[in-house]
Amino acid sequence: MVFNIFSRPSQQNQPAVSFTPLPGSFPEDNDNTEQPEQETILNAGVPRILKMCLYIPLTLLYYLLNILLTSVEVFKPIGKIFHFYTRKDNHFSDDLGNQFVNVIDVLSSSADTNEQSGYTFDTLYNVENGMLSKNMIKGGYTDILRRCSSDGKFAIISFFNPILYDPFEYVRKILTSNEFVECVTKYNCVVWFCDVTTPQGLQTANSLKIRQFPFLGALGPQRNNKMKLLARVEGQLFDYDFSHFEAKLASYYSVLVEIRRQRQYQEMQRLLREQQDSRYQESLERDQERDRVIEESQLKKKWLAWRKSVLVPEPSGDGCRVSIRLENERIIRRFDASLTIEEIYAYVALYRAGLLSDTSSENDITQEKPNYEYQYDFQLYSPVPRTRLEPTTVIKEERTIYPSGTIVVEFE
Amino acid sequence: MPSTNSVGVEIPTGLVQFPITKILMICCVGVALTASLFNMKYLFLLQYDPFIVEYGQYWRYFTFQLGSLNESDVAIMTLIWYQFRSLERLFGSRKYLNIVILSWAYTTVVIFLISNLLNKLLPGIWWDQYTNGPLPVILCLTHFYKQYTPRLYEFNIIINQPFLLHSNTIVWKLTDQFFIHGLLFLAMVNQGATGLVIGLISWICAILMDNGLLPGTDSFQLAPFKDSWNRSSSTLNRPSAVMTNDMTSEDLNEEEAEEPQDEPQRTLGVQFLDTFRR
Amino acid sequence: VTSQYEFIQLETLKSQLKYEYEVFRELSYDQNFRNITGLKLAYHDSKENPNLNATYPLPHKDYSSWKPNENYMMLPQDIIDKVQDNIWNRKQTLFPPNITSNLYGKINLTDNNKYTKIKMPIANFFDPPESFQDEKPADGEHYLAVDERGDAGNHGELHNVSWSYGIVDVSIQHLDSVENSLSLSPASISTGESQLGEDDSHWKILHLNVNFYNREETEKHSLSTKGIYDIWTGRILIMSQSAKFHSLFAFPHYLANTEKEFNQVKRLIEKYWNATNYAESLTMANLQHLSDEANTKCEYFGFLQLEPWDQFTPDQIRMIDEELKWPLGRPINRSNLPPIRLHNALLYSPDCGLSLELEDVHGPRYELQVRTIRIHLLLGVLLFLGQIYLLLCQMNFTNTPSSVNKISYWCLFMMNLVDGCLAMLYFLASPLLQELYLPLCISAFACFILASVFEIRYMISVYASQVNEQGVGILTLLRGGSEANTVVNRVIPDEASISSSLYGRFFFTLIVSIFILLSSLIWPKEIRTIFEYSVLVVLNSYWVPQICRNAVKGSDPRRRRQNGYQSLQNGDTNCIPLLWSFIIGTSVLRLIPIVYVFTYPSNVFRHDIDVRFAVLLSLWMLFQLLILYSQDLLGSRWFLPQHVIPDGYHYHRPVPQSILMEYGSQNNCFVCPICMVDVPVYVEETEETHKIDAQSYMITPCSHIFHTECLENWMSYKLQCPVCRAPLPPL
Amino acid sequence: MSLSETGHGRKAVVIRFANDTIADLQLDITNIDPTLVTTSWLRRMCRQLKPTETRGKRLRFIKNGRPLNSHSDLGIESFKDNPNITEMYIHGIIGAGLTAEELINEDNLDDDFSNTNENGTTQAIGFDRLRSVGFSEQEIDLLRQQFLATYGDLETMPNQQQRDIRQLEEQWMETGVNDPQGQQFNSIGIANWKSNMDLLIGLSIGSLLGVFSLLLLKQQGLFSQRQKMSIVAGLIFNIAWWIRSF
Repeated sequence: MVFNIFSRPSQQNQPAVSFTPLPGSFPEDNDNTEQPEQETILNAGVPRILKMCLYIPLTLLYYLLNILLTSVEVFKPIGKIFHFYTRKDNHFSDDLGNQFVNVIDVLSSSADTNEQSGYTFDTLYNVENGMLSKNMIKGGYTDILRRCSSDGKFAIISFFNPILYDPFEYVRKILTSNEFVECVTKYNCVVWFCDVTTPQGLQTANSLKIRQFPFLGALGPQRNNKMKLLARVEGQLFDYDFSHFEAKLASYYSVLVEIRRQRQYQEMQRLLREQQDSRYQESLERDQERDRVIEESQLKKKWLAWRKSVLVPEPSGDGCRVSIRLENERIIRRFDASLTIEEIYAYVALYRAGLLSDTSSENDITQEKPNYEYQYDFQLYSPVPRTRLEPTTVIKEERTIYPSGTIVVEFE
Repeated sequence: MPSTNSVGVEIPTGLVQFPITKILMICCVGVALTASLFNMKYLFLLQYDPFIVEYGQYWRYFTFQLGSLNESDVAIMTLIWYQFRSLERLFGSRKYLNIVILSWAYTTVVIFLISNLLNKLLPGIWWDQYTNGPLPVILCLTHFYKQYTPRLYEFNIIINQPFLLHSNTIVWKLTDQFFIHGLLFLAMVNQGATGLVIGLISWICAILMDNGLLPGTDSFQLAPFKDSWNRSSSTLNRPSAVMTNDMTSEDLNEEEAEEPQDEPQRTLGVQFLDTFRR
Repeated sequence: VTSQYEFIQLETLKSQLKYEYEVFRELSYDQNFRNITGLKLAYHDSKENPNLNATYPLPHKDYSSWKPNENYMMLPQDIIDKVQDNIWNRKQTLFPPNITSNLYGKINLTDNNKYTKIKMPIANFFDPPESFQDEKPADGEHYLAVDERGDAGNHGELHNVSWSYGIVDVSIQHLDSVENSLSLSPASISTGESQLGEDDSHWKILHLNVNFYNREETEKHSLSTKGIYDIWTGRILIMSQSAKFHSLFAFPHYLANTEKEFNQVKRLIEKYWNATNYAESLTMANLQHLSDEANTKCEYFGFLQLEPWDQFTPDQIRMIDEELKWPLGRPINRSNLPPIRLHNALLYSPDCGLSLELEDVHGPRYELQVRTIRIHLLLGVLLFLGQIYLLLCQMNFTNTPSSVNKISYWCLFMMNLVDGCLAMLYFLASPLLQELYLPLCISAFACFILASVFEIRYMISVYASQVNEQGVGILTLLRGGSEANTVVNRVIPDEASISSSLYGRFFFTLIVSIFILLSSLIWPKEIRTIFEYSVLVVLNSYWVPQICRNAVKGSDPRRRRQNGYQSLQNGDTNCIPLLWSFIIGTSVLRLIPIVYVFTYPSNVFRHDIDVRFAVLLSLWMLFQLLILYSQDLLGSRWFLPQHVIPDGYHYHRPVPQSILMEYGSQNNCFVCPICMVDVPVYVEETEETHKIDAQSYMITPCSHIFHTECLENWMSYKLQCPVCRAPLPPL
Repeated sequence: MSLSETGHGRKAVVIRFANDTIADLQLDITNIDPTLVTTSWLRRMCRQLKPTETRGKRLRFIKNGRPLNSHSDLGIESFKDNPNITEMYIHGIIGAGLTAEELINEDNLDDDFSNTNENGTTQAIGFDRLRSVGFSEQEIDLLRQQFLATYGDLETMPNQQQRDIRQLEEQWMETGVNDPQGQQFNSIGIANWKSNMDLLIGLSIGSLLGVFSLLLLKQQGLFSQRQKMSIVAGLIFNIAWWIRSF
């Protein structure tokens, strides 16, 4: 059985050798035929030995690996028992928005107030009515970065780690302190919280190379619209006063202002360009409109001419006799009952265009139908029971005007 | 994305600000080395038959986790301790130390009770062999690791054409923590069947600890570690005139590594000799 | 076997041994030896006729019975009685089965030629071929002439012990477990324990090396023998083996008291014979060895009696043995295990008529001895680590060229030599003791790092900073160095070439000193002790070159340094460059091992005690420290008479007119290149410059002028002229 | 033409220009009231006496490493009443071209430039100060790398708390005459504590752990470059020992 496994691949390439040449293919010139013969004799000996001595260990290895794999496959179900870790993960899959809200709820549950300022976390950061709620953005880390780099704002990130001895230390000491609130309002920073035990939290912590929790970091946009970590406070606080953090922000503020100016400048440039574009666009449309109208009117004329040539002359006898009331005059005409009401529409249109009378264009023989679908700019109604006359219905079926009736032309 | 360009998915390398991990790694290697130097490796040996039954050396229960006997164990354990620095980051150094000591205490007591119960009450079964080395403590911590570090990404390994199985492909679903799982599995298998049994026991121990049945994860604060020992440089009140983004030494290493060599690139051999000459 | 002659030699030896083995197999308890070389004559026979040749069969000898008296044994009757009565004990008490150990004790000669010497012939086929042609070795045998035996001392030990009191050291190894290192039959006993020690609890085969020599070690006798150890009664019988005395077959008779014991020992010998394939596996080396032993040494009987270990129960003893052999932590208390002690022992030489008595021979069990050596080694490693730490602190303290310049190169060189030798010794010793392989490795590694990595690096920097100094050494100092030192500015070799030259020099001196050291072990005792003492004194006076260096460099007394001229001599560039912690730490660390070896009685190296020398050495070290301290206190040249101190190069001297002209500066001021401020100079010829004090400026050998502070500051960085980079002589 | 020829007691401020094609400018201030001698006065005198070289170009002055601005004190009084110094040297730098109106308020240009980095942003320290003197960006980086290469690993001395590199640069630039521990900067590589400790740690790990240290080397960030080299050396020692024990 082993041989056939190995021989299978080798068989595949065997037929190629004894492959009967296609008709009309170039006859193999005889020189490369001898040459392979010599080769086969030469290489028959060496690789055969090589094949033989390599053959056995490789097969053994192959078997071993296979047995190993199948054994692991057998034990796979045992892995299931660890699933209760993954169970915990599924409910994290919901979107980053309400992960943010979960963190806010957990943090506000701490309910310990800062001594000096008297704020509690909830009063400040409650999603609906917190003082700083407008500074907060519900979303993931990437949204924060995108928003801040575009608006040129500082982003203050705080990592919450539930399993520390005192997880709410930063809430008590910094987040609800006066200086912090002032700083946020003064620099109009975006504030964002994140829980480390969530996948996104862990990934962000790793990318910011955080080595201790809890963590408070300030990110500022750079010229190449990336965000740079300006200041960081990590691990337990001893006698830390927030002014250092603020000093770093202040020192970077000039750059921030400059970046904002640059952003506004870019924004302005963009707006300018947009306006130019839009103006250019309008002018473009206008003259497109114009030549479209011109073109359309010619088309119309051609169509009407065509339509006139196709117009069915007034039947002598039994047709349907119709009186058409225009704004200030009445026309009485007979129409062949078997035609559609569209014939009446065409007639009225031609009449209004005054083409009916002139017969000059009679002689252009076959006017092919311009591929233009004419829109009648008026509607035909029958007054007594007021119904709209559909061009597509056949005159015969329209009870209100067959065998005779009156039609009112109404312009939209 | 922030300017620290490397989208570091794994946690920061190096042992800066990870004192407990550093101490544990050094002890893991150092204890094994000094034991073999002093030819006292037998201190960490625990076998029920000769020692506990005849000589009653119960102190062995306390020492069998402190050092590991064979060298491959030392290697694996050191690597695992290094991988567990993310736990230290999560718990904070002091709590991490307390958790390690607590789990060592609990696993020792549990193994002590189970082994004595088994051997005394059921004379038939004779649980003689125990693992040596910090395997129980590590597996205890694995539970905390798996509980509190989420999986960042998953990937599948598809192996096809196994001739024994009728289905033509095997699919392995691995997460970004596969390296640690591999190491842990290796550590357990390295000790044979008892490794698996004791591993399971200590894992269950951890689960009990985590959800409070075995008290102490939060309240146990005996370990002598003061937080100010591992105070991160960012909370120091340095004069504000200091530059904007303080560089921890770890970044320095990286900076140093990428720093462009302005003098002509010294060949490796010259560099090697220079470490001694200059 | 290289030639036909040797082949025949070997064959005859094998056939002779096989024949004697056959004879031995027929022997029973009550039969006398028949035709076994060396056992043909009993003591009584030679007593009657001292120069009776050992032939078989002796006409009136009774070969059919055997009694333990001098008619049958080769021992005189009083020796036999002494052995039976007060050396060997009869009653069965507890003895340790495993007695591998090294015992040391005293030995004294009871009587020299009171007994008649039994004549023992050496077969002729042992003699090497005279010429190339003869194919066959001669047969028959010859006797060593009596006088030849008497004064044969000059070319071997075959003579009576000429001293009466001496030292003996006995190293006991068990043959069953240990690979048989006896040169006789190299075949290792692969059959393992069970086969040989079959009734393991009663008889064991030992291999002993007994060396006894007088205190002055002028005359040394060594004996490497087989022995059988009766575990029940603690008796050990050892007999030397050589071409003229095949003692292997005599064990059962001389050891057994009863028929049963005789058969047990006989069976043991047969088992040993078959296990080692005794006859077949002989080689020319064994043959050569046997003939040398026969020609140069006396044959010895040894009757040793162990002291019982009766404070232990049998299974305790077994547990102790197992624990010592394979430590698993069983609860034995290693510290109060009794040492192996020979209650009393007697050596008797039948063919030289000698008898010696051993007293107070004892030694720790081998494993315990290894344990103490291990602990000593690891303490040694601690000392090395301490030394490394101190050196690093010192290196860190003197990290500027000027302070490194003050360190004396030779002081480091001597320290480095000692450490290097120790590293090499550890390196060579590591394969000797298998159990101690790891500690020896670690200590060799620590030593190697200390010596060849850190000390050499420091010496490189010292050498580099001192390389441009002309020979302003201690010699010029003593010769009253007044001659003008010419300015020779050689090119300053860069550090790489310095380091390679230093490494080369380091390894060369190391190899030479190791060679001398190892060869010194073989010298006779008193030369060796003299050599040892002198080397120790020299190598422990490593502070002397530093003292000379301080003297040469010259430094101001501490008092003046602290309060006085602080502004002038900025910083502490001018005090003793060595850290005091380094000085005291190194001295103490290097004295501890020497004092230990010289004072601790049972030290590991079995070095004899000489407290006087230890005290002398430490006093000498203290003396050096005092001088160093005095130099620090009173300035480094207080002990030199005034005129001797070379004034070195005078920086503050009047400026010759020529330089002034050359630089053409008006009103004789120069611009000091360092601080760009004018430097008024003192010129003899122009009067108005006379009031300018010469101390305020300095002129360099390359005739550049600077402010004093500026140049001194610069020189604390680099001893080169800032303008033309010519080397500057130190202050 | 040092001042001393024109007789005793004369005091002069010599302005030495960066490019040596321009001769030193000698300003005799013996009888000028010290308070008058300010940077702007110096600049005006330069413009008058050296019109060709300085027309329309930015003029800046440095006194022992510190850029001068309108209100920096030149230490004229102490210079005047110190008998044995007759000349005070100031380095003048002729910078890039200036537009007319900038020329007028050049003095406060100095001020806002130098003081901007005084009050607003943190006072630039270390090599950044050179930026105010007109060093280009890459020159400063090059200087910093060079400084890092030579003294970079000085900062983790055993007794010093981890100081950052710019403090060191500041101190290095200050080390003129008065730095007592001036020795710190010209340390010999060999004697440096950190490099020795790296060597010791690396060698011991390499030789004690042998092949396992290779595994440790694989973990990034664990060892610095020098430690890695010494680990390899330790490994070679270990392998040599193993071969010898055959």
